[in-house]
Amino acid sequence: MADQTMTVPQDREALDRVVIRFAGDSGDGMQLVGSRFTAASALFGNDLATLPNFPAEIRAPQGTLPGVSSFQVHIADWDILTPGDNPDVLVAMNPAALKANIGDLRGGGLLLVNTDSFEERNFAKAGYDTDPLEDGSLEGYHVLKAPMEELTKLAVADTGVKGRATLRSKNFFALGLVSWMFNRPTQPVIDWVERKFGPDEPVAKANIAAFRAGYNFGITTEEFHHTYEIEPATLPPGTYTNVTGNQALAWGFIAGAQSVKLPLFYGSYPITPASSILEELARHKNFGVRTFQAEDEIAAIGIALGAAFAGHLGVTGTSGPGVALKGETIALAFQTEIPLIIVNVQRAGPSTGMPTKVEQADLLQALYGRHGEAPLPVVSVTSPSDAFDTAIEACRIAVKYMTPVVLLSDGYIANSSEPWALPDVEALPDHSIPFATSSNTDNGFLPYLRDPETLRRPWAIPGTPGLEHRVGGLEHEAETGNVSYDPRNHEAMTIVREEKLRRIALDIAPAEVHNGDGADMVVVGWGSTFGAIRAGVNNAARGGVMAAHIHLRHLNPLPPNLGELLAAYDKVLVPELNRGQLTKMLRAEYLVDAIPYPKIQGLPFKAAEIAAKIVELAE
Amino acid sequence: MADQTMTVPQDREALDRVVIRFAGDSGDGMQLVGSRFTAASALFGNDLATLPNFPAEIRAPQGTLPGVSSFQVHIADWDILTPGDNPDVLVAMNPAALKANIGDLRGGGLLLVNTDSFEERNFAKAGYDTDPLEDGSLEGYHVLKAPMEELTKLAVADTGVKGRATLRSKNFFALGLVSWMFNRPTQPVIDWVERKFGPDEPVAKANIAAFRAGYNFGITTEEFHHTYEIEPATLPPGTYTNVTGNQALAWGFIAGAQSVKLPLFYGSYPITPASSILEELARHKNFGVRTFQAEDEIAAIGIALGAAFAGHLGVTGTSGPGVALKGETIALAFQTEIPLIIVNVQRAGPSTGMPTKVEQADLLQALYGRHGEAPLPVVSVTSPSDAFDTAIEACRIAVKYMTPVVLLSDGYIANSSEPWALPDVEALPDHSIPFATSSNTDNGFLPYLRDPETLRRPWAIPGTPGLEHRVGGLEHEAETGNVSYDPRNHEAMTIVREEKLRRIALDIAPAEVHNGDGADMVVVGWGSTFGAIRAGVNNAARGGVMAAHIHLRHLNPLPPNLGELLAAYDKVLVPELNRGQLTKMLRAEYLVDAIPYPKIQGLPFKAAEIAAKIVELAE
Amino acid sequence: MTDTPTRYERSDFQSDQEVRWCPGCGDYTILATVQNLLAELDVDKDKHVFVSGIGCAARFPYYVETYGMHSIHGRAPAIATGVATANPDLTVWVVTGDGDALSIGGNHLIHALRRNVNIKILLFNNQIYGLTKGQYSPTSEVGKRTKTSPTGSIDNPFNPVSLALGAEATFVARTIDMDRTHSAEIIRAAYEHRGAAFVEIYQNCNVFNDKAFIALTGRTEREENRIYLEAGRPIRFGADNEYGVAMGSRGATIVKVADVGEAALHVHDPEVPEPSVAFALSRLSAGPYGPTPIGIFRQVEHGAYGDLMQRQLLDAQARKGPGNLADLIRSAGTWDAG
Amino acid sequence: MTDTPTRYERSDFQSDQEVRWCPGCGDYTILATVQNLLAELDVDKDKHVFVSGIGCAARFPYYVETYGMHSIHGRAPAIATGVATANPDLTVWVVTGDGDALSIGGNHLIHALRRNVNIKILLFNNQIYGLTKGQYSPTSEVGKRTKTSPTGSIDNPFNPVSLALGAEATFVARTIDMDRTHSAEIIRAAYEHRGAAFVEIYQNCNVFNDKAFIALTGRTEREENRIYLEAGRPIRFGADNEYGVAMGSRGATIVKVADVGEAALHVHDPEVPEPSVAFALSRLSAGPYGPTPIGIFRQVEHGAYGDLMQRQLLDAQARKGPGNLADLIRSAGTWDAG
Ligand SMILES: Cc1ncc(C[n+]2csc(CCOP(=O)(O)OP(=O)(O)O)c2C)c(N)n1
Ligand SMILES: Cc1ncc(C[n+]2csc(CCOP(=O)(O)OP(=O)(O)O)c2C)c(N)n1
Ligand code: SF4
Ligand code: SF4
Ligand SMILES: [Mg+2]
Ligand SMILES: [Mg+2]
Repeated sequence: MADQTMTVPQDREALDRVVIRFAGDSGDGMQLVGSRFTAASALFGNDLATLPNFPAEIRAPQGTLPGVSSFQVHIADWDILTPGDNPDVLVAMNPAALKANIGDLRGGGLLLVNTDSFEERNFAKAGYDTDPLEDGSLEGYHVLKAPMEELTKLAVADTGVKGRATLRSKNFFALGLVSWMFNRPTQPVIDWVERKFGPDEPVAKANIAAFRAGYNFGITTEEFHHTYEIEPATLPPGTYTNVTGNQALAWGFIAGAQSVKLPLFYGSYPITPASSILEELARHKNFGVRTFQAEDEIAAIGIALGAAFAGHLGVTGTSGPGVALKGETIALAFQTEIPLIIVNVQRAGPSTGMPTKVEQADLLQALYGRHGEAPLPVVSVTSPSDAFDTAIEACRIAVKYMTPVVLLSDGYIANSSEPWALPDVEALPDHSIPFATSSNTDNGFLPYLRDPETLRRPWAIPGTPGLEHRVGGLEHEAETGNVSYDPRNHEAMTIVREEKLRRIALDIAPAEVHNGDGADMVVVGWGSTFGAIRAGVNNAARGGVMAAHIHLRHLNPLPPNLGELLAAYDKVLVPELNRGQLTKMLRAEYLVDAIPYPKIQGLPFKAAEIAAKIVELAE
Repeated sequence: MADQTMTVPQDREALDRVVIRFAGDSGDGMQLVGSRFTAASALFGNDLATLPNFPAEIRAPQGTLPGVSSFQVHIADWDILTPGDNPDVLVAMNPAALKANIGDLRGGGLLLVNTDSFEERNFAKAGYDTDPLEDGSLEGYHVLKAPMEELTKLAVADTGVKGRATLRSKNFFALGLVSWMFNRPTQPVIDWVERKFGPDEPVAKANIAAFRAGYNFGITTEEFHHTYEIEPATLPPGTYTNVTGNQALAWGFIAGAQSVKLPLFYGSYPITPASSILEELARHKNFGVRTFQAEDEIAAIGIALGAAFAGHLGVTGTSGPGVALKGETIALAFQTEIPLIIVNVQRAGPSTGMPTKVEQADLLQALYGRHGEAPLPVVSVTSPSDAFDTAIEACRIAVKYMTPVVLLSDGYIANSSEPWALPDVEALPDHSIPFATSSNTDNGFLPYLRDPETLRRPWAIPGTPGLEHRVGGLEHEAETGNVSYDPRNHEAMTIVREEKLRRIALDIAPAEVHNGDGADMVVVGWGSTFGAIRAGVNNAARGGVMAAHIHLRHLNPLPPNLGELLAAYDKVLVPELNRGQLTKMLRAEYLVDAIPYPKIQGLPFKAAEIAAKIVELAE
Repeated sequence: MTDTPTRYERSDFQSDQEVRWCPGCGDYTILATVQNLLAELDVDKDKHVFVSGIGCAARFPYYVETYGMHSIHGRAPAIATGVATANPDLTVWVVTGDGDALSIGGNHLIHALRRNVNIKILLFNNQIYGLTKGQYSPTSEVGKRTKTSPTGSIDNPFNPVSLALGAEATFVARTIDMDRTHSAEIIRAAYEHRGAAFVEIYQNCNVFNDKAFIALTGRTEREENRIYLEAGRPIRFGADNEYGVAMGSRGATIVKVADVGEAALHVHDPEVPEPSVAFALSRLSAGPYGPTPIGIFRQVEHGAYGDLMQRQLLDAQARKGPGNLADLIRSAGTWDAG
Repeated sequence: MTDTPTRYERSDFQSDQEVRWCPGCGDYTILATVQNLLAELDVDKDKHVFVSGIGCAARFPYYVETYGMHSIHGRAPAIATGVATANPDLTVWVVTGDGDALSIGGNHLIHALRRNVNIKILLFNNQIYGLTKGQYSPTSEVGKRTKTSPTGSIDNPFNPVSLALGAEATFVARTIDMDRTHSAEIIRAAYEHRGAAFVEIYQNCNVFNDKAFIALTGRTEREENRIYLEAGRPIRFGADNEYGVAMGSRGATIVKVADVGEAALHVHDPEVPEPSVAFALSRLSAGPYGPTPIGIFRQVEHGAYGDLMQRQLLDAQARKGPGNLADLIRSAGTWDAG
């Protein structure tokens, strides 16, 4: 979409899309103004996608490169799929923010700087030898300057906020200015500030004053005479909210628990980028949600498993390093056939890696990160709002088949947001299956007597008279569940546990092909790369290069129709934020010469990268 | 080889091979007499292979089926590869032992029973309704009876051993009798007993008396007039000892440590079937070997890693469940690039599974049981004595490439034994690489500056002046090792760590083909299935069905010539004691339609099974 | 607990599984003691859950006809925490060994104790790894020779009672497998304690560590060495009760009653909020080698974890009303399209 | 240790890495204290090894110009155990946080303590998870509201000093980030202790748990609440030293000196073999909210793990001679073929 960008500005220009990035020091409140701008745009009716970018876990000194925090938002009057590859507009609150982000600003893009922070001291911190505003290095961009700190100080003068605190509102000044440039409604921001801080609080007054000052600065300043229009998007009819991936996932588990009619029990140990799931769920005790901050990841899954044994919907969430610790207990849940959901919000590894960065390199761990033959269902999240549906699907499979399920999300989905057409949650599907309450044979209860269709074993929970039984991690006899070392029994049990996956395969949505006709290449992806791949495929198509797109939610079992679909194409391209893990799976499963397109930089794919790769491969 | 078995016995018969199984209650000392018989046969010069079979971890009540313990030994006058599929001779000390083992005895086989234990009480415990010696169920076997307890009591009468203790020697009576039948030298047993218990101890006297009594009972008893000869095998010239897999592995690490000139540090937590490695190494402190029994597997690998950081050869050993706990720390060792060896003596899983039974189902865990992209060298042990060489190979790779290495063995190799032509350990290869002692650049020491050929980083250990540096699990900058979140650096570091494996591939033995000519089928195996596959391939060949055999020691990287070799065959058969893990790898890597031959019963393959499969597939 | 007390026989708590410990193992005695106790308790048998890790002791749940999980090594306290927190109406037992609880499971144990989760932890301490055939454990004495310590262990052992007290445990006791009346009484008290109850049971492993507790079980030695802790009574012991325990500014000390007089003896009170005294008593012996306290060291009331969580849920519902999903997903603000 | 004492400046122990904690974080103070101390110690800088897990505190090794490993969450005590056991000549430090050491790392911590491994453990206790942005920790007080405990935590916190004593620690102390003289003195004592030394350092996280220690650091509060433990001296405290600590049959209690008289006060002696008294002192405060003991609770001699292992190796060599591999592989008996 890089082609349809802004040309040299004239008054009141209509745009179909724009990508804006707010960048500043982690102390400058960029995430806040970014999300406010997003909310206003959402209420205004634009389609949008956002991408926050935090500094690494530790706080870095003010004004330095590692301290830079940014928030990118893509707004448009049509259905968009990604937060945008390169910003059209960059707001830089200090030299470090400029240095860290200018490289991404598209040529001819709009650069808005807070001149007050462009001084020697900060140049040094950012590693500039000369003043970038003066040394001509910014030619090729359209630079707009505002002394934001100065003007903010003036604006908040009589709000009661004093001293250094006055500067805190400068992010609202920037927000006001950008809101004016893009004709955003001001009321949503003002309402939010008053709700958040209380209408009469000095800080509320100061932020609103700074916001208004920025807006008015735009109106009054010669340099800023130019503004832009972006019409509301014609999204499918419905009520929308703007949701992040971890939020949608947390809500999805609340919904999933309702759909299986079980109380939700979330056992976890904080870890970036999964912590906010625990934090979100902890706020909803009135839904009957139990959250347990355990002493470590092994305890977290053990506690969730114990809760599941007692009849709750056990969920445990973490990131890759945590999953590496849970393997033994996952195998126990598998062997005892107790429903349990293991969430992995993937981050860049290996080891501690780059905790705040995105990666998809835990797929094979999800499949094989255990001892013995322990195949598990694995589902993945394709976008922030999709997390809601995927959570419900994981709950359905876990309970219907009495099995642990691995749900893969990642740090990009976790923190970025998109508009979400709210589902009718009054009409949630009923995936519940009653607990066993009486013996399943005339001579007593057999805890491993299976449903012939699903191979599910009955779930009898403690407190059920007459169904007392023991489960365990040792191999056990079919039906009775008594410990058994019989060679044939072990083989039979291994195969029946494996067969469950084949039954599940018949019970999941088949893979779907987008843009299939006329293409002799198919691009296969999974997880958070959905938006970039879909946009890339569409871009290539616009350029006349046709490639089909298949995006997988279910990674184990794979949809039964996948092999057949792939067979229809000469080339199979598999873009992944790893070194080719799904690629390996497809090659082993279907003996197709799947071509990996690995990216492992801690960053999501850009639509342009996908498009370019498709074109390259088509030649 | 089931064809070349004994026909109805005549006097003094010459055999080229025989498989004998001693079976009794776990309290009856079957492992002891089995290994004594083995030792005597070894000293006599036969080739041999053994297979002990313990009851499950927990002690079972005397006389019951779960309490049965057995020891199988295969002796021959030629080079054999397995402990034998079905025994030709079964010694049953009680009804339970008979019941548990008679099914394996080949038709027409020799059955030697201790009649004294065949009484009502024991029939019940073993689940016999009638006396199997009377009810005709043993027709089709050649049954020999001896009242072993009675005769033992008499024999030990004046050795000073009293009361129930007298019965303890009955296993030596059985040993004596069998020794006579197969013309084993008696002196080795007598010497051993005297060494073990002290010549004048009553128990020594009793065991020897019982042993002699058994031997003489053979001579004097009509029924036992028939004996067998098995000539010494013409093994390649050399000095031999009989060694079990865990013993050879422990010794191999002592040797490997010497070959890299580092002190050996073994950190472990007891677990079946790996415990005896720790137990063996703990006995050799005079070799400068440090063994550390840690609080758990995570501590065990952490301690080994710490020792390695301090300049020792760090090794940590466990079984599958333990490896499932070590994943996070393995990833740390990988990310910091510190040499470390992780031993997995595989057992039947998943979860606690069947701890005393064999399985090969942890291969994919070894490859992918971690978060992030963390490819590691993986080597496997193919026979008890091979463990010695494989340990040395693991040490070589770990130190030469500064990387953790996974070594896969299993419970079958761990406990079974075979003759081992002793290597000349004075002439161990020198795989040592000196520690860094001075800066590797003019402006200081760069801990991640690599050797251009091996991509090895320098190893500077604490206590080296001037080379102070920090390592860690966060992604770090090439060369300096400073923490870095730079996208390109992360990709470059990921690729360079991966590239190491490709360098190692050039530095390992190429795959070799056995029995290649004229075959259009190749059987590919790894680990402990070597003997069964090799024997099966040979059997099939004798039957006129040609199949080649490739057995892999290196599973990551795979030998560079493997793809080419496989391409030369129409059919690729992959027998594994799992559900097809190497199969998956070969399919993904070479896009060959590898056919899995899975066996997952907690038992090793039989040569006959492999041969039959080959024949079936050839049709 | 149920309103209509059911009466049981021991046999009601015997599963159909053949008990498979070595003949003579102390575990048999404890199993009988517990099964008899369960039959006496006023709890429906389906309300009992036995969770164990791995080890000989950990086989326990297979033999008890209630709900049970034979889980993985060391994790029973965590799994039991989940059971007890999910459903506070259950009576949750953890059966564990000295390796299972104190070696690999140490972290889960101390956290379950500090959180005061309503679980009853029975630690069968045989001072050895039984199931893996005889390696030293975190309670084995220094110098112990085992397969993995052929020249003697150099690890200082834990004192399980001291460790539990250091971890804020609200109920801490010790008993002996062979003393069935005493152990029944102690385990009953553990059952009656709402919160985490920690019971160390000296258990004889006659195969790999026989007679480890002879000082407390031997016909002659026992009188001399068992220091019974009884609430409200001065602590006396010895063949003729000639010894006693005094509490001073240097901790607990063993005294001759003749020397100091009855009045100088410490009167045992497990209910003092402060654990210092209980801790001092735990230091009277480093292990079962000489005079060793047996009984309840500490027993104080404190909210149980599952109950507190339950309350937070009820409070939240009282405050905000039962959760409404439709409102929740709208809570961040919405807009309409089309 | 080296024969030729080297003299250093603090700068010799400052790495080239930019220090990246939040402005005002207590970690800066501790870093300065430790770097200054290292410069004074009679140890070559290449003989120091700093091992940490994950957390803000765990960033420490990056900033100290010695050998170091920034490992993974909770495992530092285990890794440091390996370093110290492999090479007893090194001075091995563990820098850890309350979550790193007491939550995920609890098991390794208590085992390193009981084994008396020669490592110096500096636990930066800020009663919060800093790096992950403010969740409650195992030392957070009951009722604490954080992102993961919006209606207040229901977890009883550990008392780190009590836990360490319960785990048989031979050196246990507590100090405060801001009190640089005191912390330098304590950390030096930890360094001089051969064996496991456990030092709890109250550390202010001004971003997520500011003023948690105000009772001990506030201008006015500090005199009233700091109970300095000084060997050989009666324990007194208070703005005018008006309070003291007495040791009785109910543990340690705070008394008014005027009421009981100086003689009734407990004279501190960290070297009593028996940990009961130290434990009693640790119970004077459940946390830094009122009068709280600062200083060395326990300091007793005991063989260090690495030294004992070293000795076993030397003994074995003395007994059997250095290992001979050729003999070893022949030890099970051999025969010749061909
Ligand atoms: C993860 C894991 N590590 C190790 C083992 C092996 N293992 C099983 S039980 C046990 C210790 C048994 O000792 P204890 O807990 O004291 O129980 P006991 O057998 O003495 O009753 C060990 C090391 C295992 N099963 N799983
Ligand atoms: C296996 C694993 N689990 C969780 C995390 C996330 N994590 C990093 S530090 C930390 C706790 C930090 O608290 P603390 O140890 O008190 O150190 P502080 O930041 O307060 O100094 C957590 C939960 C991780 N890095 N690795
Ligand atoms: S090994 Fe010891 S503890 Fe285990 S069953 Fe046998 S006697 Fe009991
Ligand atoms: S978060 Fe707290 S502990 Fe971490 S650096 Fe900032 S102030 Fe220090
Ligand atoms: Mg034990
Ligand atoms: Mg902290």
